[in-house]
Amino acid sequence: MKYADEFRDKTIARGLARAIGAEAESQSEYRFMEFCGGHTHAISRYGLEDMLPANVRMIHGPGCPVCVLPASRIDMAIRLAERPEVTLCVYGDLMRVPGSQGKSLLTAKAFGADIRMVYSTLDAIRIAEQAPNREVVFFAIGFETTTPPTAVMIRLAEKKWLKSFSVFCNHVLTPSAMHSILESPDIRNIGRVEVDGFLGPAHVSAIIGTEPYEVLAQQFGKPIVIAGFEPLDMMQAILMLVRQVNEGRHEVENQYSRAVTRKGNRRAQEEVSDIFELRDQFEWRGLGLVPHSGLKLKQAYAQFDAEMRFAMHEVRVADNPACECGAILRGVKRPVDCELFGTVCTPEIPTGSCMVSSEGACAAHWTYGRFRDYQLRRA
Amino acid sequence: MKYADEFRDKTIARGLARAIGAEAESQSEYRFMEFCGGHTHAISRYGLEDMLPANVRMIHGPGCPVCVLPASRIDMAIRLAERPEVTLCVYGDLMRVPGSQGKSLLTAKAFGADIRMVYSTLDAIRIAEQAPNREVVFFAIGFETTTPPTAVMIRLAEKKWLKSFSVFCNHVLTPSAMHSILESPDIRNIGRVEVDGFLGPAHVSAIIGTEPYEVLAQQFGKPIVIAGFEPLDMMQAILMLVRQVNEGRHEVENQYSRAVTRKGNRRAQEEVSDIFELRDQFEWRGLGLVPHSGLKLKQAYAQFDAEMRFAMHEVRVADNPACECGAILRGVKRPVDCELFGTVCTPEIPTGSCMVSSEGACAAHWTYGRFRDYQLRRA
Amino acid sequence: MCLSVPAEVAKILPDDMAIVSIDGISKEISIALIDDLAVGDYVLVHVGYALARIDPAEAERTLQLLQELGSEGQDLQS
Amino acid sequence: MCLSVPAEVAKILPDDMAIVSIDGISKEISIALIDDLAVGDYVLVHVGYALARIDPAEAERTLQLLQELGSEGQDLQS
Amino acid sequence: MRATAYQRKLDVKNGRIDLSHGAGGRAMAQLISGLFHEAFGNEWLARGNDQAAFDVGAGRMVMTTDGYVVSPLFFPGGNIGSLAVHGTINDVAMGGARPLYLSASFIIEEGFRFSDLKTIADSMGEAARAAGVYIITGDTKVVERGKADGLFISTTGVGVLADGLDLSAEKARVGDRVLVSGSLGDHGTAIMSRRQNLAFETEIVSDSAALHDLVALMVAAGGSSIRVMRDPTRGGLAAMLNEIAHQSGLGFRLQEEAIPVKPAVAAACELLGLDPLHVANEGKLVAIVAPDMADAVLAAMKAHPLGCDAADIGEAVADNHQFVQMSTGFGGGRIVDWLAGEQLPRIC
Amino acid sequence: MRATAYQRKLDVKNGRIDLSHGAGGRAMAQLISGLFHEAFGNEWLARGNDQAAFDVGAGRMVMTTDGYVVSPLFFPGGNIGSLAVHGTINDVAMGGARPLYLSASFIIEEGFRFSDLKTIADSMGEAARAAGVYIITGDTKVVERGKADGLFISTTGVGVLADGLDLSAEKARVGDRVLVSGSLGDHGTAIMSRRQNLAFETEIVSDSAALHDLVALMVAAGGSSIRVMRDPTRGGLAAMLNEIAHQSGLGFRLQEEAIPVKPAVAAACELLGLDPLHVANEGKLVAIVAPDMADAVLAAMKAHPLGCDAADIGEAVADNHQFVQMSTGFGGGRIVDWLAGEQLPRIC
Ligand code: SF4
Ligand code: SF4
Ligand SMILES: [Mg+2]
Ligand SMILES: [Mg+2]
Ligand SMILES: [Mg+2]
Ligand SMILES: [Mg+2]
Ligand SMILES: [Mg+2]
Ligand SMILES: [Mg+2]
Ligand SMILES: [Mg+2]
Ligand SMILES: [Mg+2]
Ligand SMILES: [Mg+2]
Ligand SMILES: [Mg+2]
Repeated sequence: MKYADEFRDKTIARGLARAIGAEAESQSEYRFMEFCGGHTHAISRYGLEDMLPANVRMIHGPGCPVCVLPASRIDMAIRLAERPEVTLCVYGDLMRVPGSQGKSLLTAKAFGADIRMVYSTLDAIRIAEQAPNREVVFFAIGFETTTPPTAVMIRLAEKKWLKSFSVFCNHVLTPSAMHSILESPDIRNIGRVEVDGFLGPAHVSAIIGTEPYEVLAQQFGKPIVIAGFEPLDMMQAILMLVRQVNEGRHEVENQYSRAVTRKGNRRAQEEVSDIFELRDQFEWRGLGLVPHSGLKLKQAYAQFDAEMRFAMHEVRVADNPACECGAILRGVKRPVDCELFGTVCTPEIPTGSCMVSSEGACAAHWTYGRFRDYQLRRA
Repeated sequence: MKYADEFRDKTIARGLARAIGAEAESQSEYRFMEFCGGHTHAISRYGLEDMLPANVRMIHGPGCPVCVLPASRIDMAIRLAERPEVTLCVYGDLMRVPGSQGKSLLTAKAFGADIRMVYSTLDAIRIAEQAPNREVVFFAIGFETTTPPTAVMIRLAEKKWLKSFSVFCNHVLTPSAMHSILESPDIRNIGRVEVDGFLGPAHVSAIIGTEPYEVLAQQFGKPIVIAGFEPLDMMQAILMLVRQVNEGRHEVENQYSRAVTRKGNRRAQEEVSDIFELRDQFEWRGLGLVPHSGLKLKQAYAQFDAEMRFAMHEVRVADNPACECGAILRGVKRPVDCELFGTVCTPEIPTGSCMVSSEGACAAHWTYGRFRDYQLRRA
Repeated sequence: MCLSVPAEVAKILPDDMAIVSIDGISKEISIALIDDLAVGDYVLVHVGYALARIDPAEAERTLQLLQELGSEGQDLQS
Repeated sequence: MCLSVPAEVAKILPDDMAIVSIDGISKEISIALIDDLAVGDYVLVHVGYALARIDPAEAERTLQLLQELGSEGQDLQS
Repeated sequence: MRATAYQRKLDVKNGRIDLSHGAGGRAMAQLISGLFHEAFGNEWLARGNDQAAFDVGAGRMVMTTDGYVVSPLFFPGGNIGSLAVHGTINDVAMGGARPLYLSASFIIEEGFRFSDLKTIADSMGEAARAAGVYIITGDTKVVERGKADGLFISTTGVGVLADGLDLSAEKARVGDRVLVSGSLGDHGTAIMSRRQNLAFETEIVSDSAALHDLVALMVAAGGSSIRVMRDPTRGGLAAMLNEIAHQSGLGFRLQEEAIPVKPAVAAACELLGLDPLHVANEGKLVAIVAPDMADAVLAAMKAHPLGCDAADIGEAVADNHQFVQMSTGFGGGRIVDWLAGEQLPRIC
Repeated sequence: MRATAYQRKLDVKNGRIDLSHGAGGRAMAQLISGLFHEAFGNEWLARGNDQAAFDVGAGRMVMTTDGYVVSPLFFPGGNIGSLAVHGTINDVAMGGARPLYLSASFIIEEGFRFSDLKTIADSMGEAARAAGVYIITGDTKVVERGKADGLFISTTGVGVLADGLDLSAEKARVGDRVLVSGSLGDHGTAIMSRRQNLAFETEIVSDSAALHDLVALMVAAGGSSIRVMRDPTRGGLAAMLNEIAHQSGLGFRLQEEAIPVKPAVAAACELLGLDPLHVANEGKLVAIVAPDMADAVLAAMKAHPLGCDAADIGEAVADNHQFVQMSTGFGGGRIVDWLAGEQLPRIC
């Protein structure tokens, strides 16, 4: 696979690992947060941890939209899907996310709700066209990467005069969350994250560009390197972060220049800003209410807004108190620090959302990395 | 089963058979037509033929509403059922009746039409109540016996405000058909039926009483004995017919006095006359268009009339030219006289409607009696 | 088209419905077409409706006649 | 949430659609989010949409850098 | 399964089958071991292989399969699980063989209740244990809601034949007696009584039962004088005898008065316009037996609880047309033909 | 069936299954004889009994069953019919046994096309003949429209084991090699490529094939040094090795680079967010073989067309946690876990 296989080369990786080891000062510890779940998954999937020196540690951030979705939003989706007239279209990723009652969309489906897994927003349009008598709702979720396809879909629904089609919008914004991690008073109560730098999102940045990160790097004095999702991309970016730390810099650098520019994909940005506007605040699991961090449909598209159409209301619910997802999403705890990890909570029956998506820290560690809990860390 | 088993007694039957044999004058032949399919079925099911003297012969009449339904009405029902919004409720008897294209409701169902078999008109009401978004149509068919339950159903649908419920009405009238057999010029073309008397319908008469037959007996000079459907009922009625013939009488006599009166079931008659009115004419398979022989819904119930509601139109079609149903229904031929009988035409893939219902002459003979075609008739 | 069985009325229900029984099976049917039915009456059941009441005296009469005719026939033979 | 693969544009279709191919498989996707795509371009495909064009020169540059860093590292070891 | 990860217990009371239970992951493994292995409990399943091995002596074996799609799944006298065990045991036994092992393939609709599945699996286990057979291998698939009717089960059975026994329809001869092990139509009547639009109340329960013991007694008494045995399931006695007639080139002549039919079954059939000879049975057999041994075989049948109402109902006759004829209780004659089309309640 | 009544020929081109084809009457008999018996054609079916008898020598037999619910029914490289024959032959063969006989239970949805059914039955007949096995007994049920997904088939297979061979998961030992017979994920990828909402074009075809010949060669070469064999179907290699790990109490260590996966399969998996090690195969096997005989067995595999891409992909290791670990092609380590939940395309 061109533009992928080359960036998975074992020999180069070995060299890069040594380069990182050589540049990382042995008396220091480097803690880098990969904000994005795509990085979390790749780290685990390729066993990247095994390649890094012991004093370079990756902290998994909140960059998985499935993981940060609060249980209350899943509850809302379940209640919606349980309406007899509704067909709910969802990305497969969401099916096993637990709501507050231990119920998921998968179990709601088993109990009779009409829920369809789709691969693309275009599938949702097709389903709506084929069932004009049904209320077809698309469960929209995702960061800036996934929002433009939702926007295109809404424009298409408008063009096709789909009268009983709507969107349950859960799109969220990356920079707001990064800001929240670095700043939020809520976080200070648990313990301030000690992060020396960030691996910046790959595909989010392909849309928004690198520019939005500049103010963050500036304001908080942390280096940010936008990195591709292939393992060599990440290793290179880690090396770049090590160098910035060593050199006392805190700049935004772009390792993923083959797909990311400073300004991003303007056309996609416009599609999104035409249709969506900022919510005052949106709840993130682990981060609480984050101001201006979510999107909703503009008034002009209210007919497509499922929350309006079905007068949906959010009932905030407490997460399972034993679940450490919140602390893990902020990087202050690791999956093994949760006493439910691997006992009550496994990907088959996840307690928290981090155990669902393979971008979630708990799921990634369980699925790919838990053998390390039982072996001596290599030097 | 009280009021049934007593009328199936073998010993009495043997005595009755001898009584008939004794009274039937050996030099004469007695040809009696059982108008009603209920009699046809019982004759075959119990092997009654084996009990009668050789000179008393039963001729099977057109008294099976399934058999006399022309293919065009089945075509109409199939076209209706093929409409995506329609759920067609039918009595099981109708499922295998061939339309003009060799298609039946059973095959239409296999090809995707929503067709439900019901046992009672009350089931159709229940189906309509459970599927308010569907156009639920009841395929009404039957003689005077089966019409009152349709009337009760329509009254119920009205009371329950069922807005998308209707009836495809194919109810027909017995005396008109008997009149047609005895009188119709159409029949003269094939050869006038030579019938010495009629076994009159049992359950039809329970509704309409014996009175309507009096004018027929009078006008055509033929004895009519209303007979129950149990085999002893029929044998007794046959004996009564033999006696009338021998004595030169042509009266209406009532063997089935335990269920039939001269005036019939007034309440049922009223239900029917409230809701239905005579059609100018109706096509009977084998008899052609018979004046005033069918019912339709009155104008006041037009909303429940599927023929109005769906602007259904009848396209008269020619029966399979090799099929002798017409002649058989008029009593001028017997099943074995049809060259398709038992070869191309069997109950599994009936060519004509007489091969469908077990009240049909062909089906009854095939299913119960065809062994006699290969054995010497007992003396 | 007129398949029908004799059944005994076992229970009168609201809305013109009744339970009838036939040799150990019982079934709910409509009695909308017959007035003044009582438990113990026999009716002819057709497509889930009671169509006619069975007159026990007439039934008895017919049965006696049949028995007479039957034995007459037997006598004829012997 | 951002699973995405690089794919080559094989055919431009009407209505902002295109066929892309990846190692012997091909799939129809939307290209509504990218202007002026041409056959032979590489794009990142995410949930059935092309999200970004891949810049071959930049890719080459990164790769070369990686190779240099990699061999530097190898040298370090040896 | 020796899983190290803690697994939450199956919530048998409230849980339902979802698509993950058919996906080949841990949820499926847990369902299979927690529900099926527990219910069927035997050494073969415990080994967890995809096939089961067993020893056989040299000789002759039989194999048979049936799919069970009964609706409703629960009915008076049993459920689809007990039926799937009895029915397949019976087809093994009808070959004259001793049933040994069963396989079971489950196709489950998404949303099916664990509690119902457990009841059904437990019934299967019970039925198998009672019959001395083992369900040694199985398979579970889950299909989306609307792609099945709750649950389908296909069972396959193998068994061993006594030396030299070879029952087959073409062995029937003129003069052979037709023996039936009990009253006809109970199963079909029990099922129909629970169909929504037919619904009637009856004390009739399904006759679903394993007949291999009865068969063993019959074989002991009659040996090869038993030409063929068959269980009159779908299509009833009529289908079965017509099949044998066609396979053997013979006809049959039955005596209606000799055929055991319970009054309630007869009444239900009259009400619905059905012929009891077309109605399914699941715990009855018909044997075609050489005339000289028929009484001995009948006596053996009557000695077994499942054959206490056994009867000699007729004989095989020479007939080019392979008609199954019957002298009616009324004194006439008729054919007993295959059911045409579906078994539908008639109104005429 | 020697029916005297003329029967109209099945209209294979335009006809469809209706409810009468499952009702136990003549329509069903005609369907079975005209379509299935014709396609499977063998002496057992010709006898028309409800079970089939065959001779066995003293020894050990295996039995296995699987239900097939694949959607779509027709896919590149096969259809549900060929799959139902291959899959069950393979489960017999995975026990080390020579497959002999199959049974087939069909559950057909009203409205199913005769022409499709014929194609499928013909494929089954062909697959069986090619493999030298016989479909000796069967069953057909028809369910109403909307109560099934076109067609389900459950097949059961029996076979005989070579003397002394007893393959079972718990026999695996530390140091045993893990051999795989060819590239992984072809079947699942071919199926997914035809699912409506995933639809992609690929030259990948299902690997559906009968592996008993390959197994015979392996057994000849390795005998009891083959500890256990299994075909990595649902859940793929991952599920299979985790099962064996749990059954044997061992762990496995694999080399990602040694595992054959076709580029198009890898690409499809990347696109859909799936792991090729979770994707189903229907013509591949994995064998756990004692280290001293592993090369010999591998050579035997490579000598057979269905094993030409066979590879040694790893080894059994002592591991209290029964982890299946893998050294990634990138140089790190990871676990290869069961698939969690359903195999759904992911977007992240
Ligand atoms: S292991 Fe489960 S319960 Fe614990 S933090 Fe992770 S998701 Fe939450
Ligand atoms: S046998 Fe068939 S074709 Fe001939 S008259 Fe009877 S129904 Fe018509
Ligand atoms: Mg819903
Ligand atoms: Mg319709
Ligand atoms: Mg069978
Ligand atoms: Mg059976
Ligand atoms: Mg299996
Ligand atoms: Mg059988
Ligand atoms: Mg199996
Ligand atoms: Mg298998
Ligand atoms: Mg069968
Ligand atoms: Mg297997």
